[in-house]
Amino acid sequence: MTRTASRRTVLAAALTAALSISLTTPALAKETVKLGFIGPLTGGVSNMGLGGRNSAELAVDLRNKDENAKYAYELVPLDDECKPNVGVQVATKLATNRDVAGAVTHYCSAVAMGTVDIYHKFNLPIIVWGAVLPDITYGNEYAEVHRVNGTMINQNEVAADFMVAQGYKSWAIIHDTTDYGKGHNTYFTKFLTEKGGKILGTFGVTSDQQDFTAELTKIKELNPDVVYFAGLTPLAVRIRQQMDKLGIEAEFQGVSGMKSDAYFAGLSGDLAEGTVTFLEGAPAAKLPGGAYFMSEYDKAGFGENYEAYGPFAFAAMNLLIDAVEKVGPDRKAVTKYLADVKDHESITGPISFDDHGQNTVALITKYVAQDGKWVVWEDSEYASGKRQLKHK
Amino acid sequence: MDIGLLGQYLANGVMLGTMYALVAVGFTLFFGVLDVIKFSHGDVLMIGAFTGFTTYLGIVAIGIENPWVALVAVLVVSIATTAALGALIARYLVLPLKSAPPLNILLITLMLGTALREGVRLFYPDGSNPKAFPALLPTASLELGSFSLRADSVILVSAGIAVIIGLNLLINRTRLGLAIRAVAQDEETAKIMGINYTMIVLVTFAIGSGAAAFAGIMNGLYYNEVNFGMGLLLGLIGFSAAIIGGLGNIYGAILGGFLFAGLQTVGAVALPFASAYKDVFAFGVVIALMAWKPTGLIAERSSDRV
Amino acid sequence: MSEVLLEFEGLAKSFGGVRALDGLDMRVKRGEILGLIGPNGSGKTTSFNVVTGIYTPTSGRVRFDGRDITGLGARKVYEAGIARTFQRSRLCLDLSIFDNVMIGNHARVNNGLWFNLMNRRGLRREVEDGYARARELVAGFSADLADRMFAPVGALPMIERRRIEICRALVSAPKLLLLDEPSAGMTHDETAQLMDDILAVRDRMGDLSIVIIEHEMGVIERLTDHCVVLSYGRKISEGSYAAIAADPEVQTAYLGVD
Amino acid sequence: MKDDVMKTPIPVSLPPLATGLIAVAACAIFGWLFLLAESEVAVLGLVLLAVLAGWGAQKTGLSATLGTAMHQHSGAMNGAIVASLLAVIALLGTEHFPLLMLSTMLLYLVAALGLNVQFGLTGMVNFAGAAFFGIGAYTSAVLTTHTAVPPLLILLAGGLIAALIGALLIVPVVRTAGHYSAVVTIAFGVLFKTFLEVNEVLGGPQGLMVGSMNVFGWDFNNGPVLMGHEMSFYVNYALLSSGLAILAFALTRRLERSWLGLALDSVRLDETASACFGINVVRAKVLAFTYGNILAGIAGALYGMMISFIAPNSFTFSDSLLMVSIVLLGGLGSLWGSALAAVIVVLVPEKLQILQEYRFLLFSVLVIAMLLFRPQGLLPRGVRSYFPGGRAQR
Repeated sequence: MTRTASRRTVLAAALTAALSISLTTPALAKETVKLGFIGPLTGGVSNMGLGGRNSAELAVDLRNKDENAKYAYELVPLDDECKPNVGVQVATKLATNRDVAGAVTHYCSAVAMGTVDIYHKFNLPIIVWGAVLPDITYGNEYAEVHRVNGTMINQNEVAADFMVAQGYKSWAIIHDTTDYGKGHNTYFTKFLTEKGGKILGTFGVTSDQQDFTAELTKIKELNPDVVYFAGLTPLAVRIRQQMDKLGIEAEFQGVSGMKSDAYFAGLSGDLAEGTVTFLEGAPAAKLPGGAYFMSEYDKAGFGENYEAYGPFAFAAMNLLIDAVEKVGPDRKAVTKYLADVKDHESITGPISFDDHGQNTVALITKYVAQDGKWVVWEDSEYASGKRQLKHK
Repeated sequence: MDIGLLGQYLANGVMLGTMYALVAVGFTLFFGVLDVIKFSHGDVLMIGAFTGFTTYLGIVAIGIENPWVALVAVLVVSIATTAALGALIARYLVLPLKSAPPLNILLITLMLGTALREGVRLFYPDGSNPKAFPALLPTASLELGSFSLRADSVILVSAGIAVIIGLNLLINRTRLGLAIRAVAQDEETAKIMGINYTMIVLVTFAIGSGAAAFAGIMNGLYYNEVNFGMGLLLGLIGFSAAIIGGLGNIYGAILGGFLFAGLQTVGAVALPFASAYKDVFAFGVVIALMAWKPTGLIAERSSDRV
Repeated sequence: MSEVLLEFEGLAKSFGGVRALDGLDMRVKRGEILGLIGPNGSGKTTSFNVVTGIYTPTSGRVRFDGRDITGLGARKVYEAGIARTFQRSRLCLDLSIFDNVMIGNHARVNNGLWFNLMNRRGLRREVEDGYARARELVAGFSADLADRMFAPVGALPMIERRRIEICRALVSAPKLLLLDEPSAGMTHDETAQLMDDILAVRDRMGDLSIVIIEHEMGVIERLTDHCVVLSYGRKISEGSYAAIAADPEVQTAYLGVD
Repeated sequence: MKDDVMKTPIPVSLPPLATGLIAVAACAIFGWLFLLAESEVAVLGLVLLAVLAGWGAQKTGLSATLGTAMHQHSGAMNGAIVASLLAVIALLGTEHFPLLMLSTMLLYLVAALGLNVQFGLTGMVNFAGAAFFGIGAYTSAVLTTHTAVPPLLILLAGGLIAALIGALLIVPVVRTAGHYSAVVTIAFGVLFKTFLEVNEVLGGPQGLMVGSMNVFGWDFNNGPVLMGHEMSFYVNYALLSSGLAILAFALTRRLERSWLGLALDSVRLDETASACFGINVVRAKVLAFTYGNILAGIAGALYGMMISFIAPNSFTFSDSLLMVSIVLLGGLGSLWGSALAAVIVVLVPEKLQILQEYRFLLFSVLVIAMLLFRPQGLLPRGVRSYFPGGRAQR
């Protein structure tokens, strides 16, 4: 019996710990409104999901501290494991919970593709905070579905333009075989060929691969100007590291999924230096709200970084709360409110939804790794000519 | 393709093969003494790598700069800790389930693997992101045309092979090895001969896990990066390698490890279709091999007494 | 009908470099009990395994009941009418006495998919028939066992397990029964009881032929009509128990002195 | 399932049938409450109640009485179980999410029953359960979008295609044993998922839409109307999944309790001896492997329609592991065990959502604990019998 008892204590302790993170004390006398958050909280891309969850939570906490807020907000965070079937489960759970007025959902595109029908069916207004596949907003006519971040189309168009302008001629592409990596590959290839860039080889890798020496040796043989990588930070770190092992001198270019401080933490020496990447939205640090977000995030003492898409989750949650403040916790009204959002100020730049709920302010920011930080290209020593990107 | 590149592929393959073989040897050892598959092996390797990484941070924090001192400390602490972990797993999760269906041990160690992985992800500071493992070995490199061979790679491969040879000698040439083989051969007889059965099992698990820690450190030193999920695939591949080679046989593990590395390299480079199919190719060949040689390339001596 | 039921002709089997059987010639006559003896490793069990199709011989032939059964495979050999027991009891310990016996009767029941899944009535009838048959057989050995047909075998003492093993081999009414060291793991008294059982079975089952491997010379002396002595995979002597017991070559082989 | 009785002391004098019926009703109420439980207090309370009830049932001999009831009155007991399943569905009525979970559980049970025949009865390890489940789901995705095949036939097609693709593995699977065949199926599982991801024809990593179930013009994605109330559309799926689960359960039970089942058991326990007694080992293995894959494929096909969107990520090695853990936690070869374990393996992680990122850690620790405390499974399989209430009692 004592063993069972101690197990129960552990369980209770774990529960309490989790609760103290997730629940906030609602102010007295205000009506409580529940808002959902869905993202990958466990598994391989959980760093992104946790960063988003924390940011959404921060938005809720900050509003709850605001005495002028009409409602007390409660976050309902759910884990989709980046799996469509689990996503459908939790989306159903959220959408059928009548107390939930709206939600900020999904980092993984395949999951979002599977759940949009459910949101539509149960009239739950949602704002996508991270998934980048165009079809999530453009593949349907659902009024409930919105997205604050840009699609991978915008990002890759800018990326292709920019890199060609830097004078590069030939590319080798490595992408992971998830929807994210494959989608980026498709669009980048399209835009790059249109702009006259040459692709010497394309390599698909699995998202948990450790060793890339075979692919990279082949790339060494192809001798491109740039190695383009479409995937997330952990793979980016391994690939950059192994490029150096094999003595590949090409420039390293990536996508939004690797714009994380973990890229620097994972790379020794100055290997990260000069890597170029692109991210939708305005650089948070340069907007007044962005600086506020960052300092509040630090103050809140989360265990994890907010990562590339945290600011979007924060912006989306704020927008959702604004909607509820304005029209009340009514799903239909919130959906209607969101349909008319134009030039809404946020920490990622202004938000304007088109008739598919897609944020049309397709602001893409270019970043370059400089001295262990991601620096907005225009502010960097690379743009000013003090440093040079790698040219063979 | 020029000779230099061919050499490069070969060098990559040897490196990869050595790592796989080290993991596979662990599986073979456990299977040898207990007829069990300890599936958490890959995650134990990850724990080894993270222990090594933490030790390094500690060493730097107390102001020791010499990379060789750091390397020795990293190896000693990591191998010792992981060996202890291996023995604990054997004592509390594997031995108690000896009389249960063998699949239970497989499941319990798989679940333990998940728990270890999730534990590191959640409780190691910023554990869900990759960590930069220090380059503690000299990085001078030899360039021959398009072939580049780095000193650290050479050292790592040699060390890895030395460990495998050492393990082989330990099993075949020492009293301890004799006891391990006796237990592997026949538990009852070994007990009658006065061998401390439990002790031998624990020691074997400690040795195998220590080897995994070594492979983890090797992995870290080679890729200069460690992450909480690194053990998952390595474990799966190490297990497959041990099986294709033939369980309960160190040479089988080595053969399987190098074969798997070869398949992946060939799959990524030489196949007429997209390189993304390389795992499909490698695992397809595994299935075909098993159909051809159902008990592995170097078959286990049949213990099926009729 | 020929008088010879089973015949080995130059039977050889090697494992790696070891020749477990080295050109063995041997005959079993219809209705006799033949004792197969020899020191450990002389190839006795190997010859059983070759006959029953577990091993394919390296060379040589096995003829049974006028048919060449070399390399036929275990299942076909069984269907031809040879059943056996194992040196280490190989019953399914989790299963009941009834199940274990019925495993031996497997070739005679309806194994059709449709019959087993859909024709419950037919299956019930077969189970009842099988039960009657198995029970009768077991009752011939022990009335007590026959009352516990659905008890798991794992709970029974060794002698009972041996009896069930023999029942499993006999339920299909084979022409030839191969017994591999039936006395192993039993006390003297138990062995004696089992011998009585075997003799009684033989009386009941008419022309059943038996080959028995045994170390207990008392058993061999009491049961067998004829003996064959093996050493290093070859036949070194043959004849009645009295004759081989007196053979100096047999003594040498057993004592291991020249 | 039969262990989770409410803790109310039941007079010993009650006959087994009455006790059994009360227990079934109690389980149904418990299941209904657990499906609806949302707050952490309720979930924790119910879990504790279940553990206590299970423990109490063991101590007081209640579980033995229940075993007797299942044996002697199997008709009545099975009827009661089916009736209470339907009652739970009716009670849930408009509750979409609990119905979705219930249907998921039932479909996982169908797949687990197939796996149970493979390694519970025959001893053939299959670590690609999710792959065969996925083959069924992909079959239904392709057939619902590109053809006019009636959806009920698509379920069968899912099973058949799974069996056909499984047939590619038959040679290595039949020839190998134990850990060696584990590798064959693990390799197949990894290969299957990677193939789906890199291959564009089947939607690649983004996955595919699946059409809904439709029986004679009755679209399952519209809720049925019962006495003027519109029910959740998941009621359709829950009913069909129940039907499928009951069918699969009955069929698997018949297989187990037949000469074929005896042959499978014998092959598991001693392959060589089986061959020596005329059992066709290859046939037994092919039968078990195919049977299991068909069940997994059919379950997957309906699951795909219910979820309406599938992607390779839903059919990974770790999903196969979930299925394996259902079989092991329940007890090898134990069909009721699989049912109980399906409830645990599907529902518990969902209920642990309140723990967010800690839920998998806790789940794996829970499974380890269960395996340590009940190494033979939660409801170990009893001695074989052929007919309910037959002679297998003693």
